[in-house]
Amino acid sequence: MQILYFGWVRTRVGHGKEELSPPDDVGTVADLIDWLKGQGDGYAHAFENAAAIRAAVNQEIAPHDAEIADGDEVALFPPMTGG
Amino acid sequence: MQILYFGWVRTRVGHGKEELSPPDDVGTVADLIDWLKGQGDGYAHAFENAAAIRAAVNQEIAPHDAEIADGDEVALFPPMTGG
Amino acid sequence: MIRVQDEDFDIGAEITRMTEGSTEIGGLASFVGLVRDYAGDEQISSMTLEHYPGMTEKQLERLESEARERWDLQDVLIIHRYGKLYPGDRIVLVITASPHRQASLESCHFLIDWLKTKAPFWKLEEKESGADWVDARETDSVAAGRWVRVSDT
Amino acid sequence: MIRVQDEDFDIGAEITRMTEGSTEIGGLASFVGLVRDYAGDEQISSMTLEHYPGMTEKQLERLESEARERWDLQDVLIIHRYGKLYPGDRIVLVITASPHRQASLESCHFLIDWLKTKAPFWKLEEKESGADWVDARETDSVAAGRWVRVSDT
Repeated sequence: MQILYFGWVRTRVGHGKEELSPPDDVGTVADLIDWLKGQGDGYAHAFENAAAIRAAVNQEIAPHDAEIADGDEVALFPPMTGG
Repeated sequence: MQILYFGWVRTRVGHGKEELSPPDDVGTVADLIDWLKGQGDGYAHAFENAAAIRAAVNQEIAPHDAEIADGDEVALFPPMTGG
Repeated sequence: MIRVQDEDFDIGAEITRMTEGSTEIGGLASFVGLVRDYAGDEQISSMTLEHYPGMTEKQLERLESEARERWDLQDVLIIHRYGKLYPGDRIVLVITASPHRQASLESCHFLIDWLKTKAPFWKLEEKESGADWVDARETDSVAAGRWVRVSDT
Repeated sequence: MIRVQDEDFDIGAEITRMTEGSTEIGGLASFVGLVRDYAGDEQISSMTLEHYPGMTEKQLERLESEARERWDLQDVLIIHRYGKLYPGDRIVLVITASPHRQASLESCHFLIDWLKTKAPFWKLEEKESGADWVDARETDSVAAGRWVRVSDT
């Protein structure tokens, strides 16, 4: 699964992109955030408040209960500030 | 009294500006419109529907009951269509 | 600043002049009105804008003051042309600059809505069937009325 | 049309390109967002815009389609820059052209409001006290929410 980070999620995690294979019981965006939280200090800091995290699955905005699967591109980021 | 006409009021009256001395009992814009109506065919046509006429006294929008006096600049015109 | 003129204007140059050197403008909104080539079902060949010299300038200045009073604006530009114009020609330009985008967008919208009913211009359209004065539209009065504040009524 | 680029843009040239030769546009509205030199009480020296290549283009195209569906528009242009910008620099340009002024004004306002919350950009401000990511503002969500149609909820 290709995972991308933007904004302060990226700076806390320490990089913008990685290929990860979460365990089988990670079936939704919420599961992924929860699992990532345990991947190290940077991750713990980035994902300490799951409600502050927005997600896109295959470049479409997705809610936390959206299902994700191997081969998906999942992006995690703070609320967007365009314009 | 300097009187100005614009838009279709001007084209019906036949000219855009004139110096007139209405009788003493013409004390408001409404009186003036009523008096002008009797000044000829073009005037009668221009002022046949007094409610359609807008006015400015000394270059300020004025209601029909606004008072007017000698020396004023009074303009009569259809609703404005700026922009 | 307001300008009443028969010459055309250059939108890019006006925006550049307004923003150049400024580091405090956050949003700049603009509106340009152009002459269309049809009115209802009829082709129009030209549009002549008549205005009330003297009063026009006063009214536009009043509109600018009103906008500056209602919104936090760094700059306002209103240019309104008069004379004979042809389809595709620019008629009017409104630009508003503010630290905040909502203030620039709203004040620009306000100014163009009020210009429609409060600027002493009258439009004569030349069509195949002859020349016709453009009637004021009810929808323009409604649009202008949206900006009347309760305290003003 | 949408463009995502690091280079600056020329507003006058874009407006000219959009209106040239057209005799059917009645109103053209535009909005330019610029980098201000302060954030709260602090001076900012630069702002870096990060974005999500691929998704950004898709989202902007979606916004353009949404605007064209809601309003009668002849043309839409959205340019959004990314990369390191300085106070006074242009960030974003929205232009909408329509036969009708209300359609151009409303759609331009709509697009810039939705860009704020739906375009995948994040802003890093460099200040004396260090670099800070700009937080999404509640007022931007409220502004964007005004355009949600009852049928969408």
